[in-house]
Amino acid sequence: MTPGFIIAALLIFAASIFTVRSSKLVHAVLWLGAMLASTAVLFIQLDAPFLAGIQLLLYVGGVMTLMIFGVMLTKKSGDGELRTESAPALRGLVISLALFGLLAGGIFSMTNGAPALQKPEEVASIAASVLGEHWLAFETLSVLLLAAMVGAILLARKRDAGAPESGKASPR
Amino acid sequence: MIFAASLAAAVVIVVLSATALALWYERKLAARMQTRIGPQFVGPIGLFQPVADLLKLVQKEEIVPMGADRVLFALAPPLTVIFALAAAAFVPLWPGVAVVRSDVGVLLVIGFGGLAMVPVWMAGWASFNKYALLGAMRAVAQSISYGVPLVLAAMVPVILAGTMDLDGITQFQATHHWFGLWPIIPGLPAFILFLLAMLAESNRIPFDIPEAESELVAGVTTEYTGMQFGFVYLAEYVHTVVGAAIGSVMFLGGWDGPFAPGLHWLLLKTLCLFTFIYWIRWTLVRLRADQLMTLCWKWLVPAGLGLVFLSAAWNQTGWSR
Amino acid sequence: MNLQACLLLSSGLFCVGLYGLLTRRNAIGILLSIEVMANAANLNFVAFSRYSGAGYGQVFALFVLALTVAEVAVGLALVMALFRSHRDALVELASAFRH
Amino acid sequence: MEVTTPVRTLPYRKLELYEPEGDMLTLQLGPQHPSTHGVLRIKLHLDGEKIIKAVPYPGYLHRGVEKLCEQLTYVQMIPIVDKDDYIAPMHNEQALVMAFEKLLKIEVPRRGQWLRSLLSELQRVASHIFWLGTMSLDLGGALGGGSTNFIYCLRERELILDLFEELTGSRFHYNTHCIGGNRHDIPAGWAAKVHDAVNLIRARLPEYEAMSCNHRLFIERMRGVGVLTGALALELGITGPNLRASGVDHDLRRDAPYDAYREIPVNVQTAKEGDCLARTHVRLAEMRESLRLIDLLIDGMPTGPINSSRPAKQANQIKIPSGQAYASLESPRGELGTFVVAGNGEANTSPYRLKIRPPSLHALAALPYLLVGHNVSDAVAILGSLDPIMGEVDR
Repeated sequence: MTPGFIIAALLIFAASIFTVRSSKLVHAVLWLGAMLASTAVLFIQLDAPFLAGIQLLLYVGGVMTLMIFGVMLTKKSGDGELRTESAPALRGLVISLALFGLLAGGIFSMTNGAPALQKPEEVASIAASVLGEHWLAFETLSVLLLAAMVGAILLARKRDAGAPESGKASPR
Repeated sequence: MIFAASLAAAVVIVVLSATALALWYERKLAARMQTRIGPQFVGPIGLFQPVADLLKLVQKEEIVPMGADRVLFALAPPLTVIFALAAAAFVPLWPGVAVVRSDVGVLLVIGFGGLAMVPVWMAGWASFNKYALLGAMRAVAQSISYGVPLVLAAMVPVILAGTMDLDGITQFQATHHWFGLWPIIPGLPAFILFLLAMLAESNRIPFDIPEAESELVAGVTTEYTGMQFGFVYLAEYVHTVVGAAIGSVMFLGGWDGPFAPGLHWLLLKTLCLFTFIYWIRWTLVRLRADQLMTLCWKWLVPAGLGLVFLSAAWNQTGWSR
Repeated sequence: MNLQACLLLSSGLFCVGLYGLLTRRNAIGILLSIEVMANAANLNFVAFSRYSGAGYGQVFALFVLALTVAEVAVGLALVMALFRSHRDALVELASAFRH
Repeated sequence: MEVTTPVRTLPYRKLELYEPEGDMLTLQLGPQHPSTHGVLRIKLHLDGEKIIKAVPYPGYLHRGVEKLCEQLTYVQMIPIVDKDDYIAPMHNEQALVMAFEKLLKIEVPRRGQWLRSLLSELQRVASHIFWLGTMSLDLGGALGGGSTNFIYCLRERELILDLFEELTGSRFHYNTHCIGGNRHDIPAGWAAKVHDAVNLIRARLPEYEAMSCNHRLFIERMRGVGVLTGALALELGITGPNLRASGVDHDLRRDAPYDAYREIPVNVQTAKEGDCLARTHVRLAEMRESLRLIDLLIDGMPTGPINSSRPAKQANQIKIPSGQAYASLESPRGELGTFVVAGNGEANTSPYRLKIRPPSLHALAALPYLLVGHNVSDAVAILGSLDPIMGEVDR
């Protein structure tokens, strides 16, 4: 339990709570960004700097940007306060606390004690692993990304609402 | 640890003072290009003009517009500076020395570059101003688009050198000529691509669309006053200075050069790139938002993909080993 | 720092995400909660990889990252479609997609 | 006679189809905006960044010049109308005195006519070169390449303003035209200076073209943007370079010649495309033509008086009892006309009504048609390319 870990963990946890509780969607997205960035810090502490870089680049740079676009394009919801009714909030709290208790119990009753740190993985070995052993998963993932891209474009494509009133209305 | 901390402090001070100098230098340069004289009254040949500017900005009243998101509004400008400075930590100053040496330095630098978009967007959103909002939209779209060619261009030296460590890349260049020179086919186009993408990421003309002052008044900075504006302004220059430094590290051999110690060469190369960027700035007009996207997705991204393939092929031949 | 601390953190994170998933009504809010949960999973992968030395953890985490990007893209596209037709992004409205 | 008004469809798209809170954003471009060339407000309805409706609201610079002229004597008006089109004051003065001369049936002596044409062409060059600078500023921004070109262009305009200063004693609001001719005759050695200035500008023009209309980025921003068809331009009463860029060959200097243009033929410059780039090309070609005319005018300057009588010494010296007249000339922005109805009160020293027809106002009328479908960046380019001067629009 290094101080660095404690700080990062507290940051991550606080940011995640704010992410799910913020009444403004914009703030929630920014808290998510803070959480992802502090997770990247934790990754560095766990000797996974490559993953930390990817996390910054892809998550904070990419996913955050997408979310921001989502918030801006659905402006009405972004502006307004997000209501959370008390009954579902209570229900959610109970369920998640119960799950947490279950998981924590499991973690604390780990039989083989605390395993020691192993040699950190090198970037080159990750690359070899991704493109060697897991090439099929890698290729499938690329197909999935392509499918997601096409699907997203199709879903979000806008029907032309603003057609001119008549064919030659615009002098252009 | 203490060495790293003092080095970090030194780098922050050096980058900030270099930025102040760069401000003066840019104003002089622009003035020369425009048949003007430029700053000349504050200090010898106007050298202390940035200090005067700073003093002026500090004593100005800071106005928060009604309806603005106060927290985000106040948070955004310092964050822009911090993110812009963070990338400077990875620049290898002389052989084997950087504030932070990381095996994946390239990735982290680009990651921090991409992060700089977040406070810009925060500023635009929090300002409660339509011009700022449009500017923020443009900034986000531009950043996410130009991140792709930036990564692709950065991949070329990474593939050729076989490492993502910035210092390792420079060392490789020192022994194999620079990537701007050899191998010239993926190297030089990749450098140009990197420069273009970097200009777009740091919102320089001809890509300064988020703050296009003839269209969006001042884009995301419209509502900022006093030192808050100063921070955004500063971050812009820090971003450019650091970007030029990274560019010279990754493509122009960084600290490598004869006769003089490494830092001199790094600074000289950074200055050359910086001059080039501002030469472009004071010469060209800006593109339109849709033309920017067309340029990115139809030309730069395919070119970047091609360059990555080429450099991989070059690596396979083993000529550069 | 030890494995248990990491696991505790990630399970806490997962439960926070679950809480958000159960309570948010806005579709983007739900997407955000899912991101929190995915991040918890990633943390687990990295932590196990670090302490077991198996080496696949980071690879898996990479795949998860790519998957979440795809998920967010499609999810946001759905939100956009929802917003276009209903002028709001509450999930209850999504039942309209059946028609 | 039955008047038929052509059926003109509205350029706007259906706003009802847009949710006011969702897709649509209303952006007030102006009245305080760096690129509105003064104080103009354009209400833009945006879908994302695309303009779906644009409504210009002029009037922020209204100073009541026309009403003021009803109170002033004929001599007092000339320095007042100087401030209308503050980029080309020479033409304002001349259009005004031409109307009065028409009423009074005064013929300006030949040297006076040539001098007027010379001043007019010099002013045209100054105006167009200033326009090129502001156009670059609109495209490139005050903190970029645009400002470099702007400063270069201003440097060249200074040459012409220096010439005017030497001739009239003032750099901008000259008050040099008077009823019946001109007030200031050419000083010694001035002609050589005019030649020098013209040669310098002519030599530097390729530089500006390299930075503007021959530059790839500039062309990309201008080509195909804001296409104004000739028919629409004629219908809206647009004149000048804006009209000529739309393929309509019309220039008052040739079609209704006045002053020295009766003796010197003007090559009218036109373009077909009608977009921003065509307007740029037409203005630059006109600038070259004006430089050619200046050389001819200064070389062929006849001798003799420049005024049909001595300039009026007293404000109420000139009296016009009755009648009405309209006189117009080709200003850098198009047909600048003055319509005057004489006879106000007993003294007959001021007009009953005076109306100025500014070409810029008509150019602004095209904005709702040109802006729709383009985005905000283009709006700035289109507005700039029409070259409106708000002082003249609002008067």
